[in-house]
Amino acid sequence: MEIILCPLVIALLKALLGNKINKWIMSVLSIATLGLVIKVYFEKVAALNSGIWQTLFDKPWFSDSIRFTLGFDGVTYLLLLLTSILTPIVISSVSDNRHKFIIPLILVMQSALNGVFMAKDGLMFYILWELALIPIYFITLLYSHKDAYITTIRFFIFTFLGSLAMLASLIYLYLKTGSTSFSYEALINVQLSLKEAILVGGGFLLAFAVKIPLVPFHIWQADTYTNAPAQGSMMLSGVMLKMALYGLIRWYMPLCGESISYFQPAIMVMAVFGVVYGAIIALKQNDMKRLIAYSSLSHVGLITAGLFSLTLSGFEGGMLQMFTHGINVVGLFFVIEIIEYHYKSRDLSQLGGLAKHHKLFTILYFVVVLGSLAAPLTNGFPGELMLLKSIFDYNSLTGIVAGLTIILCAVYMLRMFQLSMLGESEIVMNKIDTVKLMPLFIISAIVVYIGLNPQSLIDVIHPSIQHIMEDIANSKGVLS
Amino acid sequence: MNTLSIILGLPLLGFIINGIFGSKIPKSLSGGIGTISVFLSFIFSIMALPMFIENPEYTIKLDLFTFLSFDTFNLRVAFTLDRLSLWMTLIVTGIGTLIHVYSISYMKEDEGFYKFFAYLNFFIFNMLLLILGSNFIMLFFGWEGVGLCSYLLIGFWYKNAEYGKAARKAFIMNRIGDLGLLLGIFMIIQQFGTLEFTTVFEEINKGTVSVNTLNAIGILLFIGAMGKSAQIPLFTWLPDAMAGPTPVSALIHAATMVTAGIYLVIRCSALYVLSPIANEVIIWTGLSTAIVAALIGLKQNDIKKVLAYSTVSQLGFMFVALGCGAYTTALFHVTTHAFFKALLFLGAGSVIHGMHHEQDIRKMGGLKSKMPITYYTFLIGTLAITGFPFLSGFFSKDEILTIAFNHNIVVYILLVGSALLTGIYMFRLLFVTFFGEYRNQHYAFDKVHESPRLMTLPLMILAVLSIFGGLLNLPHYLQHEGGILQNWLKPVIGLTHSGQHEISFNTEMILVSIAVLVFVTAFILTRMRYISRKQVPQEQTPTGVLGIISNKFYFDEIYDLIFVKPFETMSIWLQQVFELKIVSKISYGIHDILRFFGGLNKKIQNGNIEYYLMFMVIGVLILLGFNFFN
Amino acid sequence: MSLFQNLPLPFLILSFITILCALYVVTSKNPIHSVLALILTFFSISAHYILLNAQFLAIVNLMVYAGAIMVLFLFVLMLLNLDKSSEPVKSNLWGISAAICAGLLLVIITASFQKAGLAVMKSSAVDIGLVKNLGRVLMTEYLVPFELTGILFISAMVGAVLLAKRDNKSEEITS
Amino acid sequence: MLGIFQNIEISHYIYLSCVLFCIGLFGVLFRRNAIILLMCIELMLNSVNLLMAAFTEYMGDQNANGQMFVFFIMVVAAAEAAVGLAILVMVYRNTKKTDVSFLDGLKD
Amino acid sequence: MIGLSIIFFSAIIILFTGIQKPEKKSKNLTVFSLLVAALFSLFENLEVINTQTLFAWVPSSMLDFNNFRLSMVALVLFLSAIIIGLMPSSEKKGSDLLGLTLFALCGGIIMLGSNHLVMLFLGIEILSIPLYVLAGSDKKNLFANEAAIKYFLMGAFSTAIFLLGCAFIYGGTGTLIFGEMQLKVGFAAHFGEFPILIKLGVILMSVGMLFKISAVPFHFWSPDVYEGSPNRVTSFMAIIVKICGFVAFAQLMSNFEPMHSWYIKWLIPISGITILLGNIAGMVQKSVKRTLAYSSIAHAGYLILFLLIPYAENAQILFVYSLSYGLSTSVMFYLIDKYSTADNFDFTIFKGIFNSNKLDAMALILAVLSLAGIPATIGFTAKYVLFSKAFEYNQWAVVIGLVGSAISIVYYFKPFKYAFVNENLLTNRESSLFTNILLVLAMLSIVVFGLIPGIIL
Repeated sequence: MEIILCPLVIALLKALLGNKINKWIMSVLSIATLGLVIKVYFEKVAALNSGIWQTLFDKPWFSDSIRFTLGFDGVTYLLLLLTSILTPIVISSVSDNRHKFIIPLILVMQSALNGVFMAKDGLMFYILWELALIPIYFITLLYSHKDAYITTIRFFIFTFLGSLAMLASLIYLYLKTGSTSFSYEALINVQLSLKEAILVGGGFLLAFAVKIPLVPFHIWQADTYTNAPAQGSMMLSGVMLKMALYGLIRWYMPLCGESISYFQPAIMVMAVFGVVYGAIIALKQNDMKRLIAYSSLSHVGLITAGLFSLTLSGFEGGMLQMFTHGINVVGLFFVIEIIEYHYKSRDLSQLGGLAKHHKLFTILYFVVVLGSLAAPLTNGFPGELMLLKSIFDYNSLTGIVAGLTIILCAVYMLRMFQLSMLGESEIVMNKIDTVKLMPLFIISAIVVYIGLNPQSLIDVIHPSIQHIMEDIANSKGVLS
Repeated sequence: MNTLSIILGLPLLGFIINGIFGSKIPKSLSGGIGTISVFLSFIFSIMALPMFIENPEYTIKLDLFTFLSFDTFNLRVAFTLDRLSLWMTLIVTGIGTLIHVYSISYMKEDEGFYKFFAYLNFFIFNMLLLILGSNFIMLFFGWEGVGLCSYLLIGFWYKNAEYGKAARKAFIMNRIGDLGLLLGIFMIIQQFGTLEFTTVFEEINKGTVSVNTLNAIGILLFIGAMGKSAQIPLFTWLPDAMAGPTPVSALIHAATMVTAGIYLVIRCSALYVLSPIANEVIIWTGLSTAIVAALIGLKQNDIKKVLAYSTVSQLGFMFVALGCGAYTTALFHVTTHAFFKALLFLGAGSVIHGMHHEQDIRKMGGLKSKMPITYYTFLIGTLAITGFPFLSGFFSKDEILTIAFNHNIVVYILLVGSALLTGIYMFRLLFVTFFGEYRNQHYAFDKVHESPRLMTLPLMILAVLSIFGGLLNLPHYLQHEGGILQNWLKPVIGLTHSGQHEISFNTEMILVSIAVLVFVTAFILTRMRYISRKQVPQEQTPTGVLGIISNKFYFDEIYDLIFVKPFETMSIWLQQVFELKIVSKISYGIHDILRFFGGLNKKIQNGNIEYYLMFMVIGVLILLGFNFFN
Repeated sequence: MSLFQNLPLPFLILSFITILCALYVVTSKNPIHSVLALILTFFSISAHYILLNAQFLAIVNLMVYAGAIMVLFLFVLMLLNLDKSSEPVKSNLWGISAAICAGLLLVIITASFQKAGLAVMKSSAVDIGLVKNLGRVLMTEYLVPFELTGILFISAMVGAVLLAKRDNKSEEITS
Repeated sequence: MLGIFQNIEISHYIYLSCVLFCIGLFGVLFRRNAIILLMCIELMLNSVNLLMAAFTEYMGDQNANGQMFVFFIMVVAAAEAAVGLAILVMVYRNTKKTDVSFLDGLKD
Repeated sequence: MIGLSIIFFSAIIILFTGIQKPEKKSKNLTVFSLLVAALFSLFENLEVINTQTLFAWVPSSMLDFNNFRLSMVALVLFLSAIIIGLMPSSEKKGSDLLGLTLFALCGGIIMLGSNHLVMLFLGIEILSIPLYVLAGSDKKNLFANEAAIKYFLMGAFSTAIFLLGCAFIYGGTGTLIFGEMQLKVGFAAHFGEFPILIKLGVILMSVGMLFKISAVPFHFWSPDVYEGSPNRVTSFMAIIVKICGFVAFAQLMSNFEPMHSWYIKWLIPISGITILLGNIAGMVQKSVKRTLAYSSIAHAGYLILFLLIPYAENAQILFVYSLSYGLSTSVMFYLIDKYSTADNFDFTIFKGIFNSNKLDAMALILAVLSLAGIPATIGFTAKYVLFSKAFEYNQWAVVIGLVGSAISIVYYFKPFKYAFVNENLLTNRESSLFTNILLVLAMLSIVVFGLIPGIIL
C-alpha cells in the first residue's frame, strides 16, 4: 500500500510547495519509492520462490466483491523496480521552467502504474489502468506544442476505447465467477466456452493491442510521442507500454487461455509485421522522437511475438526485454531532451557533430544506442536473444522475419547516432552541465550491468513466470 | 590465477584504464599500457605452449558464471583454451602487439590517441572472447564485439561523415551475417538443446542428426562467416573499411577479425565434415570471391584498397580450402596471410605516413630510395603473397591449389587464374609505388621520409615471419610426417581429409611448377607494363569490361538499387503516405463519419417546432407500430 | 355488421356532431370560428358525459372548459387582435403529411384493438357520477392531490402574472 | 332512458375518443398559430377526459377514479391554458407574431 | 413528506416576503431551506425522526415515501441546493423566480413519491408548469421566449399523449394505484397475452415520460430549450427534471415488470439510439450549453439501461448514478454560467481558465472527467455499477453504451483544448465564498465517491 501512497504523498508535497522545491530534490525524494519496493522484496523474498502471487494488502473497496488487493511476486517486482527506477530519472529530466505541474502528474502516474502492476482484483486493475491514462493525457496536453490537442485526444480515445472493451470482458468474467468476485483467483477459475473466450479475450486483446501498440492499432503512437514533452514520451514508452504487455501475461493469457490458440497466429503475424514495419519506417525519420517512436513499435512487436510464442524463454525474454526496453527508451528520450534543450532542435538533418562538445555525453549516448540495438554485453542482447529464439521455435519463418530487426535496428540507430553526433557541426551550442548527465550515467550503468548479468533478473522472475505458465496451461486445459 | 583469465583480462584491463583515465595521462603512457597489456597476454599464451606440446589433449578451462539460463539449459560465461584457440590466440596477440607498437608512432599526433588504444585493446579482448569462448554464445559475443570495435575504429575520425558511413556499412553488413549466425545458433539449440561446443560436436558425431539439418545449420553459420570474412555478397564493406587508421586495417581487416569466419568453420569442422551441400556452397562462394575481388583489385588506385581487395580474395582462397575439408590448410593460410598482409598494410601505412596521408598510388612512385626499409619489407610481403617459392605464401597457397585440384579441376583452374591476378595486382602496386618517378606535385619529394624506428621495427619482424612462416606447415613432399600445424591440430580437428595423401608426388610437382609459372608470368607481365614501358594508371575511368572492373562490378550500386533504395523509399512511403494518408485517414475517417451523422442531426434539429412535433408523432407511430407487429 | 344492427342512434348523432365540430376547429381559417367550434365540441362532449352517467362532470366541463378556458382563449384572441387575415397557412404537402400521421395513428390504434379484441364491459349504472359521491371521494381518497392542486394553481398564477405583466423599465429586446 | 343506451359498447367510446384525439393531433401538426395549437391540445385532453369517463362508467368504479382523474385533468388544463396564454402574450409582445414556425432562432 | 412540506412552505414564504426584494437576498434562505429539507429527508430516511404521526392523515396509497424514495428526495434537494447555490442571483429580478423553482421542486418530489397515476400526473405538471414560466423568465430575450413556447407546446402535447396512455391503462387494469396495477398485470401475465389496452397504455405513457427525460425521438425540445433558457433554469431542467422524471418512469415501469421482456424490446433500441445520437450530435456542437444538452440526452440513454434491470435491484445504483450526473452537470453549468457572455457560449469561454482561476479549473477537470466516466471520479462509479448490472441482462446494449462513452470523450474534453492556454481570461464576476464552499463540496463529493465508492454502494 505504501508503494502506491508514497508517490502520491510526494506529489502532494510538490503541489503544495510549488516552486519552493526544485526538481533535483523531487527526484531524490522519489527514490524513496524504490527503497520501499526493494524493502518489500526482501521481506517477501523467501515466499516469492514459490512463484505464487503473494497478497500484500486486502481491503473491501467498492464492496466485498470488489476489493483493493495488492499482490507481489517476481514479475510485479521487476516492473515496480522499473517504474521506480525510471520515475526519478524522468523527473530529473524536467526542464527548469515547467516543473510545476508535470512532476506531480508524473508521480501520480507512477502511483497508478504501481497499482496496475500490483492489482490483484480485476476491477482495481481496470480502474488504475484508466487512472494512469489521466496524468499522461494532461502531461501531453499541457506541455505539447501546437496542434497537440487532436493528437492527444486521439491517443486518449483510442486507448479509452480499448480499455472499455477490457472492462466489458472483465464484467463478463465477473458475472461468470458464480461467487461474483473480481479477485484474480476467482476470475482465473472461470471456465469459458471457446466462443466466449474469443469474445472476452478479444476485449482484453483490444485494450492491450492499442496500448502496446500492435500494428493496425498504433496510429496514435508516433504523433503522441512526437508531440508530447520528453517526460510524457518517457513515461508512455518506458512504463505505460509495459502495462499492456504485463496485462497480456498476467491477465489475458491465464484468464482467457482457451482463446490463445485462436488468436495466436494473427497476433504473431501482427507483431512480427510490426517489428519490420516500425523498423522500416524508422529508417528514414529525421525527427528523433518520431524515430524512437517507430523503433519502439518495432521492439514491443518483438516482445509481443515472444510472449505469444508461449514458451518459457519467450516469457522470460519478454519480461527481461520489457525492463531493458524501458531503460533504453527512457535513456534515448533523455538524450533527445538534452539535445533539444541545448541545441533547440531534434531534427537529424540539422544536427551533427555534437560529439566533440561533450565526450561523456557521447559515450553515454552510445552505450544507450548499443543497448537499443542489442549489442552483446548490453542489456538489449539477452532479452532479444531469448525472444528471437522463442519466435524461431514457434515458426522459423517468423523467426527469420523478426530477426531482420537486428539488422534494421542497427541501421536506424546508428544513423541517428551518426547524424546527431558525428560529422562536422556549425551549430552553436550551450554547454552541457555534467551534473545533468547523472541520470543518463545511471541508465548506462544499468544497461551494462544487465548486459553482463541478466541472470540476476531472470532469477527473480523465474518462479513467478513458471507459476503463471501453469495457470495458462490450466486455463487452456479446460478446452481439451 | 588461471592463465586464461590473465590472457583475457589484460587487454580488458588496458581498455578500462585507457578508457577511463586515457585523457588524463600522457600519450606515451597510454600507448605503453595498451601495448604492454597485449604483449603480456601474448607472453602468457606462449608460456602456456609447453603444456600443450606435451599433452595433445590438454585444455585450459575457465568457467565464470551463468550468463543466462532459459528453457532447459544454462548459458555460461566459460572459456576453453585448446590447441586451435591457442594458435589463434598467438596470432592475435602476437600480431596485435606488433601493431600496437606500430600505432604508438603512427597515431602520435592524433588527439584521440588514448581512445585509439582503448579501442584496440577492447578489440583484442573481443577477439579473444571469440576465440576462447567455449560455447556459441561466447563466440557470438566476441563476434558482435569485434564488429562493434571495427565500427568504432573505422569511424575513428568521426568528424568525417564519409568515414562514418563506411563504419556503419561495415557494422550493418556484419549484422546481416550475424543474423545468419544467430539463426544457426537457434537451430543448434533446437536440435541439440545446448550450445557448448564439445557437447554439440559429440552429438553430431553420434550421427543422429539428419544431413539436411546439418546442411542448414552449416549454411546459416557460413552466412555469419560470410559477413565477418567479407565474402560475396557481403564483401563490399571491407574495402570501405579502409577509412580507418592504417594500423586498424592491418589488425582488423587483414590479420585477425576477418579470419573469424575461417575460425568459426574450423571450430565447427565436425559439423561441416558431415554437410556436403554446405561445403559446396562454401567452395563456390569462396572461389567467386577470390576471382571477383582479384579482378577488382587490378584496377584500384588507392594503396589500401588494393590491399583490401587482396584480403577479400585471399579469404576466398581460405574458404575454398575449408569447403574442400582442408581445415589445417586454411588455418595455415590464415597464419601466413596474417604475417604478410599485416606486413603489407603496415608498409602501406608507412608509405602513407611518409607521404603525409596520400593514398593514391598514381601520385607516388620512386619511393624506393626514400624509404628503403619500407620498400624492402614491402617487397618481401609482395613476394610472399604472390607465391615466390619457399616464402610463406608459396606454401600455403600451393596447398590450397593442390587441394582444389584434388577436389575439382574447374575449381583448380579458376583458382590458378585468381592466383595469377593476385600476382599481377600486387606487382602493379609495388612497381607503381616504389619504382618510376615521383608524381606528386603537391608534396615535395624531399619531404618524403622514412618512418621512425617504432614503425619499421614491426615491419621487419613481420618480414621475417613472412619469409619463414612456411616452416610452420611444410608440405608433404618436404616433410613426410606432416607439417607442424597439421600435427598440432590433429586432436582438435578430428576428421580431416586433406588431399595430400591421395595424389602422387609427380602430380604434386607439376602443380608446384604451375604455381611457380603463375608467379613468373605475373611478374613478367607487370614488369613489362610498369617498369619497361613506364606506364602509370590513367586518371580517367576506363570503359568496357575494364570499366566494370574498375567500378567494382557496380556491387555498391546494385546493392543500393535493390536493397538500400527500396527500403528507403518504402520507409518514406510508409510514413508519408501509408501512415499519414491511409491509416491515419481511417481513424480520422471514423471521426468524419460520426461528424457526418452529427451534421445530419443538424438538419433535423432545425429549430422549427413543427418538425419536432412531426418527428415526435412519427416516433410514437413507430413505437405503436412495433407493438402492432409484435 | 354488428355495428349497424342495433344502432345506438343518439350516440352516433352526438358523435357525429362532436367530430364535425372538432374537424372544424382544426380546419377553420378563422381563429374565432375555431374557438366557437371548440365550445360546441365541448357541449357535445358534455352531452356524452350525461350519457355516461357523469352528470356532475358534464356541468363542470361546461363551466370550466366552455365557460372559463374558452373565454380566456377568446379574450386573448381579441387582445392580440388575431383574425383570419393574420392566420398563417401551411403548404398542402405539410397538410397531407400531417393527415397521414394522424390517420396512421388512428389506424394503428384502432387496428390493434380490432386485432386483439376488447373485453366486453357492461355498464352497472349506479349514481357514481353524482356530486355527492364525487365529493366524498375527493375529500377522502383524493385529499392530497386536491391540496396539491393548490401548488399548481399558485405557481400557474404567479407564473402567468410574471410573464404577462408589463415591465416598467422598457428594456431592449435581445435575441 | 337506459334502454336506448344499452347498445353502446365501450369500444364505441374508445373509437370516438381516438378519433377526437387524432383530430386534435392532426390540428397540432397542421396548424401554425400557437393559439390554435393550444386549442388542439385542449381537444386532445378532452378526448382523454371522455375516455376516462367512459371507462369509469363501464367498469362501474365505485370510487369514480376515472372521473376524479378528469377533474384533475381539467384543473391542469386550466392552469396550462393560463400559463400558455401568458407565454403567448409575452411572445406576441416581442415579435408581433403567433406563428410558431417563425420561431426558429434556436437550432444546431 | 417532510421535505415536501418544508419546501412548500419556504416557497410560499420566499414568494410573498421576497416579491419586491431582489433575488439575491432570498437566495441564501432558499439554499438554506433546501439543505434543511434535504437533511430532514435524510433523517426521515434513517428513521432519526418519526413523521408517522405528523402525516397520519395522508392516505398512503397516493403519496408514499419509502426508504429509497426518501433518499432520492434528499438527493434531489441536495442537488437543487447546489444548483441554486452555485448560480448567481440577479440584482434586478424579484424573488418570485426562486419561489417558482421551489414549486417546481415540489412537483419533482411529488413525482418521486407518487404511488398513483393522478399523483404522478400532478407531479409532472407541478414540475413542468413553473418551468415553462422559468424558461421564459428572461422576458425580453427572444431566445428565452422561443425556448418557453417550444417547451410549453411540446410539453403540453406530450402530456396529452401521456394522458391517453393513462386512460388506456385505467381501462386495462381498472385502477390508478400502482400496487394494484402490478397485481393486475401479474394476473394477466398468467394468461400469456397482455391486454392490448395495457400495452398501448404503457407505450403512450412511456412516450410522455421519455419526453421528460428527453430520450430519442422525443428529445427535440431539449437542445433548443436548454440553449434558450437562463442558465439556472437549464441546469435545473437538465438535472432535476431528468432525475425525477426517470425515477418516476422507473417506478411506473416497475408496475409492468411482468411485461419486462416485452418492453425492453423497444426500450433497448431507444436507449441505444439515444446514446449514439446524443454523443454523435454532441460532437459537432459549437456551443457549450448545447453540447451539454446533447450530453444530457446521452445520459438519458444510459438511464434507460436501468430499465433492463429489475426494479428491486437498481434502487441503489439509480441513486449513485443520479448523484454522479447531478453533481458533475451542475458544476459544468456553474462554470458555463460564470464564464459565458450573453452572445458567446463557445468552448473558447474556457480559454486560460487554468491560469486565472485554479479552483474553477480543477472543478472543470473533475466535472468533465466525471461526466466522461473516468475512474477515480463518481462518474466512473456510476457508470460501472450501471453497466455491470445491465450487462447481466443485455450485453449488446451495454456495448453500445461503452462505445457511446468513448465517443463522448471527443466533446467532453473539448474545454481542455482551451483551458490550459497561457493567457488570462477576464471573468465577469467573482464567486462568493459561499459559492466556493459549495463548489468545493461538490468537487469533494465527485472525488471521494469516486475513490471510495463503498460508502454509497
